Amino acid sequence: MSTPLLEVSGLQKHFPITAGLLRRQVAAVRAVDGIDLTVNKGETLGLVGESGCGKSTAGRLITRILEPTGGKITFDGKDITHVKGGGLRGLRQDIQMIFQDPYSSLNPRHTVGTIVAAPLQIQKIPTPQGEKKAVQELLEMVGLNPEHYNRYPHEFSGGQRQRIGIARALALKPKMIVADEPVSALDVSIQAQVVNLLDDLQRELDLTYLFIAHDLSVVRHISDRVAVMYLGKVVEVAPRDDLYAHPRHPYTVALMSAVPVPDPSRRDKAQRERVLLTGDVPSPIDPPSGCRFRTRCWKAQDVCATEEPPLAVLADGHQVACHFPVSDEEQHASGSGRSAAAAAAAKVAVVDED
Amino acid sequence: ACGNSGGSNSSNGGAKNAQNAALTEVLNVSDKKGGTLELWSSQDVDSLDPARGYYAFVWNLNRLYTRTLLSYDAKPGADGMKLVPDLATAEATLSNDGKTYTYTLRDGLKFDDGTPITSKDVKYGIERIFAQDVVSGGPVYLIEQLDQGQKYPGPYKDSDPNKLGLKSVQTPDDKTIVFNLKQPYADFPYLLAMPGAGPVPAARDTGAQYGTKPASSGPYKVEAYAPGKSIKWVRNEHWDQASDPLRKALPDAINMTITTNADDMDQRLIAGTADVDAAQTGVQAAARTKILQDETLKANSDTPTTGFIRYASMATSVPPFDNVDCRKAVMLASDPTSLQTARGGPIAGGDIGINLLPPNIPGSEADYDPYNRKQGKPQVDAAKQALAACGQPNGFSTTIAVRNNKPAEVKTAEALQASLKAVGIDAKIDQIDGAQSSSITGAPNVVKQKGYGLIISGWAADYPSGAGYLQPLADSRYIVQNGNFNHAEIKDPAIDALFDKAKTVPPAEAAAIYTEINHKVMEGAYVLPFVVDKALNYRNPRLTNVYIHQFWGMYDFQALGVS
Amino acid sequence: MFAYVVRRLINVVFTLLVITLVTFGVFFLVPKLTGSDPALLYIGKTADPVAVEGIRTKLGLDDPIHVQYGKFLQGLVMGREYDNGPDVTTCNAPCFGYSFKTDQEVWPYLIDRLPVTLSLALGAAVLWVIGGIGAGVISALRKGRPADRIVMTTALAGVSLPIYFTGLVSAAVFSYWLGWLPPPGYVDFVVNPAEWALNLILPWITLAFLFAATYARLTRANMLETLSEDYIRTARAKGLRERDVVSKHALRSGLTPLITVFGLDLGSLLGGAILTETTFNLRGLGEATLTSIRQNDLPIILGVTLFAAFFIVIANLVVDLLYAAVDPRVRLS
Amino acid sequence: MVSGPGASLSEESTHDVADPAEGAASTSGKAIEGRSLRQIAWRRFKRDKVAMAGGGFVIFLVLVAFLASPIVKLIGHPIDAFNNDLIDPTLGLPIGPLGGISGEHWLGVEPTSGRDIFSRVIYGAQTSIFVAFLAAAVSTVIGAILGLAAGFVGGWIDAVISRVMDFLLAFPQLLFSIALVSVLPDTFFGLDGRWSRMSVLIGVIGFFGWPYIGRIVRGQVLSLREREFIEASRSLGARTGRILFRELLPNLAAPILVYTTLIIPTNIITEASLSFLGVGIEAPNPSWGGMLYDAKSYYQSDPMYMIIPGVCIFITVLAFNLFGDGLRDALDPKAH
Amino acid sequence: MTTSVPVTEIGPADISPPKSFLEVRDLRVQFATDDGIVKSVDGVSFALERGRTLGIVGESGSGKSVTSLAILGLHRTRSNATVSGEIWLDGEELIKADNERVRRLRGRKMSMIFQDPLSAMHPYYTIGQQIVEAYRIHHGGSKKAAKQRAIDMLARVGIPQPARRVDDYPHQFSGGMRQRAMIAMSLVNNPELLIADEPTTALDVTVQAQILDLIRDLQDEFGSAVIMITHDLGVVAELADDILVMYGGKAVERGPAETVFRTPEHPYTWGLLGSMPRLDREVRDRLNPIKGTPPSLINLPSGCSFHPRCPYAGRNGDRSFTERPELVGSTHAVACHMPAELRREIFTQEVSPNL
Ligand SMILES: Nc1ncnc2c1ncn2[C@@H]1O[C@H](COP(=O)(O)OP(=O)(O)OP(=O)(O)O)[C@@H](O)[C@H]1O
Ligand SMILES: Nc1ncnc2c1ncn2[C@@H]1O[C@H](COP(=O)(O)OP(=O)(O)OP(=O)(O)O)[C@@H](O)[C@H]1O
Ligand SMILES: [Mg+2]
Ligand SMILES: [Mg+2]
Ligand code: NI
Repeated sequence: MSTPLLEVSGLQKHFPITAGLLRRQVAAVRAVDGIDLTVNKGETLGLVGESGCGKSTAGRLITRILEPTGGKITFDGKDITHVKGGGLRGLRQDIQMIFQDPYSSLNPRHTVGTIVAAPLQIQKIPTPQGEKKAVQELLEMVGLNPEHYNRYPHEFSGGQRQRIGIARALALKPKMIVADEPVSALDVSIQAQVVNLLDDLQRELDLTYLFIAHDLSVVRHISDRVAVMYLGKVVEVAPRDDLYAHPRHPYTVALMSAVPVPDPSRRDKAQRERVLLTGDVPSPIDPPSGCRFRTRCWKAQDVCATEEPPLAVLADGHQVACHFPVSDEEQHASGSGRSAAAAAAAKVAVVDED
Repeated sequence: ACGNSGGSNSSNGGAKNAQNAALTEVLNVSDKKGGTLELWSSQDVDSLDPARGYYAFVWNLNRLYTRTLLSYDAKPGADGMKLVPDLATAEATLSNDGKTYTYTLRDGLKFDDGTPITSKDVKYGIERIFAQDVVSGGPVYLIEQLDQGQKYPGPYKDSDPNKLGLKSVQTPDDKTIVFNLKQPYADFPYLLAMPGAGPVPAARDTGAQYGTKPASSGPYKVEAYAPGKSIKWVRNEHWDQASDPLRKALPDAINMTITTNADDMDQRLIAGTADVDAAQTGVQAAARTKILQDETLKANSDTPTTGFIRYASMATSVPPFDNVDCRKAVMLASDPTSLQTARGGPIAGGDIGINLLPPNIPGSEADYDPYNRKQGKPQVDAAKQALAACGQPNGFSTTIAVRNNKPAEVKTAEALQASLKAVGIDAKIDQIDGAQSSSITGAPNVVKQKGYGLIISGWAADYPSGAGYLQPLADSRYIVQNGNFNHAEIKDPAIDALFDKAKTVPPAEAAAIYTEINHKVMEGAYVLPFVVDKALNYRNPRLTNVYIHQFWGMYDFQALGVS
Repeated sequence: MFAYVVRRLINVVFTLLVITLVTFGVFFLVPKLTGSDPALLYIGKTADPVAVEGIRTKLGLDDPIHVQYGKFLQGLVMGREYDNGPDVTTCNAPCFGYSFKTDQEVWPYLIDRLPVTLSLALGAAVLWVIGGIGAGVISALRKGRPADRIVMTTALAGVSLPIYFTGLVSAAVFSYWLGWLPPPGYVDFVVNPAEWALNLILPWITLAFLFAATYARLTRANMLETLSEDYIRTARAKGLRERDVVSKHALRSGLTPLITVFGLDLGSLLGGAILTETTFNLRGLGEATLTSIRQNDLPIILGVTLFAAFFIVIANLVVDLLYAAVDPRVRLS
Repeated sequence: MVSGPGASLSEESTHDVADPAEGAASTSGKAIEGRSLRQIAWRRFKRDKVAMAGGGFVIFLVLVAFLASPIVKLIGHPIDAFNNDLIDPTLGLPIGPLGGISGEHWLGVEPTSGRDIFSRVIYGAQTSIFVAFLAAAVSTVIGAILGLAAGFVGGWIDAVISRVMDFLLAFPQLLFSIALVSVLPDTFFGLDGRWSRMSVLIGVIGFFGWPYIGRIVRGQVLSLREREFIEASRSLGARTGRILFRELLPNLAAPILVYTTLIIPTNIITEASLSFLGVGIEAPNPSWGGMLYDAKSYYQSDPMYMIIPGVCIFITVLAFNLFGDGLRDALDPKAH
Repeated sequence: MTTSVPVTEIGPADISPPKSFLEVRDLRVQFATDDGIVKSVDGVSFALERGRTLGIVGESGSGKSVTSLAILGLHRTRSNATVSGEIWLDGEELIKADNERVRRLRGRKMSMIFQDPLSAMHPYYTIGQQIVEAYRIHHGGSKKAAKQRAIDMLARVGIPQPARRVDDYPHQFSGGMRQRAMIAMSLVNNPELLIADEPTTALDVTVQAQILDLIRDLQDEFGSAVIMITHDLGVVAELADDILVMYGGKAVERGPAETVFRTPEHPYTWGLLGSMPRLDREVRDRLNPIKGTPPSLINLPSGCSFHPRCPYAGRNGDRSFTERPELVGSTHAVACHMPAELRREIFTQEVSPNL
């Protein structure tokens, strides 16, 4: 249906851990450890996962704020894995980023005008109508008063600040925007404003989003397709509705079921269907062998410890990295099936988490 | 001396007890033995090794444990300037050509370990001075007189089996010692009176460490020395009063406490818990005020001249001081009073300096004042005339070199600078490293290169003769590349000739010659005298046998007793 | 923890080496650059060339610089002998050098001076730690009230007063005008403990006042910060008595940073000792430093500097270990 | 004091000197008025009367320092003019009560020389202020550059610079300064006399002050570097230069200003200490520390001579401390 | 749906002794700051029975934490807060009670779980020491017994190998385990009232689910009354029997959970529900955000403080702008000027379809 704008394969980022005055490397944080992703033109790919699983790192690799350790990134047909200098500056125009924390992502010593004009200056974009005008247009576009040009970030609320960040990202008219948890620092009532704004901008400007979040409901709202990450790996990618209706990877199943339902009348049912995972995400410095999820998986078997499941396309179009994907029967045998899973989960609940 | 507050007794019985009484008389004469003499000092000794000490008060202290062939008589006033036999039985028998001195030792002389003192010990002691690489720091006059081309390396490198290889000194027997000079040298006995010429038993010589436990030939021996803290002398049991006509040896023990707090020491002196300041450099400003304002305290103080002249030399190698009129201009422009005040004023600092010879040197004159300094005011007009004569009517600029570790000298430099400014002479003060002055102001090429026109220093005689005092300062042949004291670089053949002449004539005639040299130096305006140094010292009233010994300008420590 | 200690120890040895190299370089090379002959510095009034030459061979000043440094290090560890033929001067390990000016080994000389400085520093440290921290804690607990204002005003005055001024003024007032205290001097503790203390009271107070002022300010800031921590709220929520909240929870973490500060202050403590000793005419290490500098007695200057640096490095090691013992979070990292 | 700012180091490093109004202002509706941070800080500072007084005095002192020679000319007592007539020659003390204070000599005269103390105090102020300011400038420049390098570049550069800073901070600075001042040559850059000595002092004091600024800058950079706006700038393609100078430096300006202000009083005391120990400004050039050293011999007989320079140091340092503290509170209210 | 009346209407003038286990009446907490008086809590009243859970929701800064701290009496020490109103716990009034009395209740009868367990635990003491301390303040007894109790509690909250982990420091625990330890600490004295202030906000969903489960189980076991503070409507829905919605320091809506979720009556509650994407609904095209930003607590808008953001303000003439609405109603109470019928009508016709 559509052309891929961004293709990522086998992408890796290992942060060395050094020690001593000589800075010898003693270990590495395998923050992103070989992920494959495709983002099509005009679509929104949601990227979810638990804290520390490497979402932000992946975003930074794609925007090339970080240099990948391995793998390949292709953007718009060009290999951008290791572009430098001019090529990288050109890429900046095409891929932009929106940051999580509206408080720390704006320089407190710069005015809104300076902040939004910065990309124009850095990239030396000609502004025929004048820089100020260009900036004010951008401000208007994100729903800010153009008169706020000379104000400082501290004079704005979180939601407004996030809009300033969005205006800055839009200044270069990028093809793609990587949004790293753009709403998670905002209050619920404000979140919606920003989500709507992103929606509108996508429609108007024909943008492509990589939308990183840990809030599954927001991701569902905004994404066309969703990728689920676990400990530096992508474990499942599927179109939104498919994924939410029929999660295949046990981790996705657990993740979905853990989301609290804002409906008191359904809570007993939700509880019954809940798959409770035990323990925490293992350390990315020393990830488990084979399938990384096996230490918390109720379906794990011996093979999981030895063999790493590849991200394979299933019959229904899901890409899943699992030896024993959750079948439709398990999914739909509501009650019995799920509670079996839940019971199994309860059994492993006493397993040592160390 | 007004506004004395009540409470203090008007005066005590002994009518003799007055300020400066000890200068001329022995106070509290007594023969009573016993007690402990408490000396205090804000300065440590440089070394207790008689060959290494050079501080005047250390020489004075040396008389407690080091006897020499001759020594200064134990009397106040001018009598003290005379040498009397000490280890020797009598003055030297002098050969006709005046080159051979023969001394015979007394009977019953013993070191503190009971071994007898022989002429060989005296010779060995003198030989040690030659080993400047091991026992440095003391005076080296004896080397000059006794080396005579032998290049004697000192006993440590001596190949003689008894380590007594110095040829110019002979010890025919244990009682006799013979010195053979190359030239007659009238002042030679003075050199033998320096502590370095005292006997040292070779068996107890520990080289550079000898000062920590020196052998004693006098009535006391060093029992303990804690550098920077204290020294304790106790009686030398083997000393025999009969062999020593000079010393009284009254106290049983003598302690010297070294403090860093000079004010504290002054307070202890006044309170009577300390007997005497061993360094004898005068009390601090605070105590000075107290003593001078209280008649009772004042009566227990003396202000002897220390034998030092404080002065500025004008380096003839640095223009415009090559011109005598420019030197005269400085002479006349300087403010005698502010220089005197900077040194501590008339009582604690000294009399205004008028010429170069201090009163304890034969040939000095109390009222030879060629530049009319005694009246105490700068003579600006005369100075301006001199400047004009020198061809610098608007003044000139020059540099004053002053040792940074002598606060009073720095003060005089400031005073000099201020008064010279009045006649247009712009003097910059350069504080040199006091510890290295011998290679700065003592190095003529450095002086010339740095342009040190005015060099401030002080000078006292190592022995009371014009040669000992004046020659290093004024004889052109004493100009050396390092350690020079002829800072003005006086190169007057007439003066040199006078020095030579003085050596060959009897002392009385020699004195007249030194007077003449003094006149020549003053006429040449080479040296600007600041003050004839004095020190305000306090004596504990409990002291007996107190008097100022004129040679040191200090109390005679060996004579003191306590009541 | 063991690995941590070992790592720190290796660090210390390394630091000490660097220190010796730097001090050695500064004191032996700089005089060379400025054109003065170190050998001359050893000689007294007479600059007899034979003597200078003797000293030069004795000190090995003719050797190339690295050989001199090597000998110096060797002396530190195993002792050394200064040898010029007839006269051998032994300097036992740890040989910090030999002062030919005063004719003594530097190490015993320093050790001899140490009690004064140690008495001064320890007494002052006790005073300021108790006084400063006490005042700071009170100030923090009474924030905004008169007690707080008084403490903070005094502290501000305290950090603005030079030691030697407070020293002189207090000496003038207490020992001269009022006569309550003896003029400052030093009496050995073993000789007479009472006089030892009486004599040192003014120097202690003077030196401590300055540090106490800083510590009071610091303690107050730390305590206020700690008191606003979440875990203090937790402690209260548990139902702890307020005094337990302060003594068990707030003090421990509020005062821990002061351990590091204390380590840092050892350096300035030595500076403070120099000033205090000068002001009160005490004959300690500080006075030794100053005298040796005035007399250009290189071996002693070098010795004092090294000694101080060693002391500080070791003390900082102790401080760090202490910190690690107090703060469990440090142990693992 | 020697340890002045050094001692409060850990205190400062525990705080994040950052945007003061963050978070707070966004909730207050009327904050949207377009006030820059500088204006906010100034308003806050204006309210702090004590700090304002300190600041006023600092400005006054700086003026005095600059105008020292015209002021002294106007008064008519040159600093090196001796007045024998005002000194009692036997005691060397000023004639008259309180160290010779009179209508002619406002602060009396020096013992021994009779020089006018007021003039010398004015010149002493010049010495103190120049040395303190310029040394602070030296420290700030070195400290800012090395701190920036350590914090921004990181890696072994950071490791080395940090070690050097730790080392210098723990080192007995006064001892080393004394030693250095005494081995360094007297003449510098062709300056002579007073100024050459001052430049030596500036160099040495400045050198030992940099780790203090360096540590603060490094800490700041480390915390700023983690802030997303740096990353944002990088994602826009900004070069290192722009990130350093346009993004980081404006954020460092406030702490640098504050801590530069706070090391000035320390420098004043250090200069005075060195002069007091006899290795600072050399006589006859006036300095407060040197006067106190002189006064040591007279503190019993002429206490005014001790009190005047001591009080000068005290008031000056206090004023700078008050000003600096106020500045910190204004620019960084979170610190207290 | 239960028909008991757990949340009673209490007016400020009500001085009758309480019927419920916990009753808060007209609670006001104000802070004096440099910029003015912050009215963090401005007349909040509610009641809670044993064994039941009250969920308090609201935006950041709406006064949720301040309310909970007021109940524990934690504004008493070293605070610039003034607290007024009445808090009745088990028949005992707490605001006027003396400090010592409140302290004794704190941690024993009522205890609290804080949001960020890392900063809420003392970094220098082991988990065990901290739990032991909490126990021994109120029970005394030997350290050994207390430690055994701590180990039991850790085991109870699902910490594996509790006997070993009891000697670990907080920083050695993972986020989820820390929160479990925190819970263990607050339950060690079997408190009758447990206040959990955003206990899961810092945690991942999977861990959040574990913790919520745990709290629910523990409540069943101990029968305590629980106040659950959160801004996540999903979490409230999971746990709460009753809900209190706060806005700008005031309670704007209060009622049984099902009622508040099914038929909310305050426009702010509508806004909250409307702006939140939900997994249990079809994907909406657009969310319905509340316009504007939360108010400053120093300068609260006049009248109904929600009026600047309320799309229905003005429907009653000037009242929204001038008059402060009271929380009216018994089981389901709402503070809104619009008549109840109108509210229900708007909800069913305009709001509900968009949820
Ligand atoms: N610069 C870095 N150096 C070392 N480790 C890093 C660095 N950046 C990230 N990491 C580590 O990499 C892992 C993944 O981090 P990342 O920030 O990508 O996670 P995330 O999924 O975005 O988490 P969150 O939801 O908390 O934002 C984490 O363990 C993190 O500690
Ligand atoms: N000690 C205090 N001094 C001044 N204002 C305070 C203080 N404590 C809280 N506040 C203010 O009271 C208001 C309510 O704070 P509270 O912590 O109760 O909010 P909250 O609803 O818990 O928010 P969040 O969801 O962010 O935790 C806030 O505006 C806060 O700034
Ligand atoms: Mg992230
Ligand atoms: Mg809260
Ligand atoms: Ni602070």
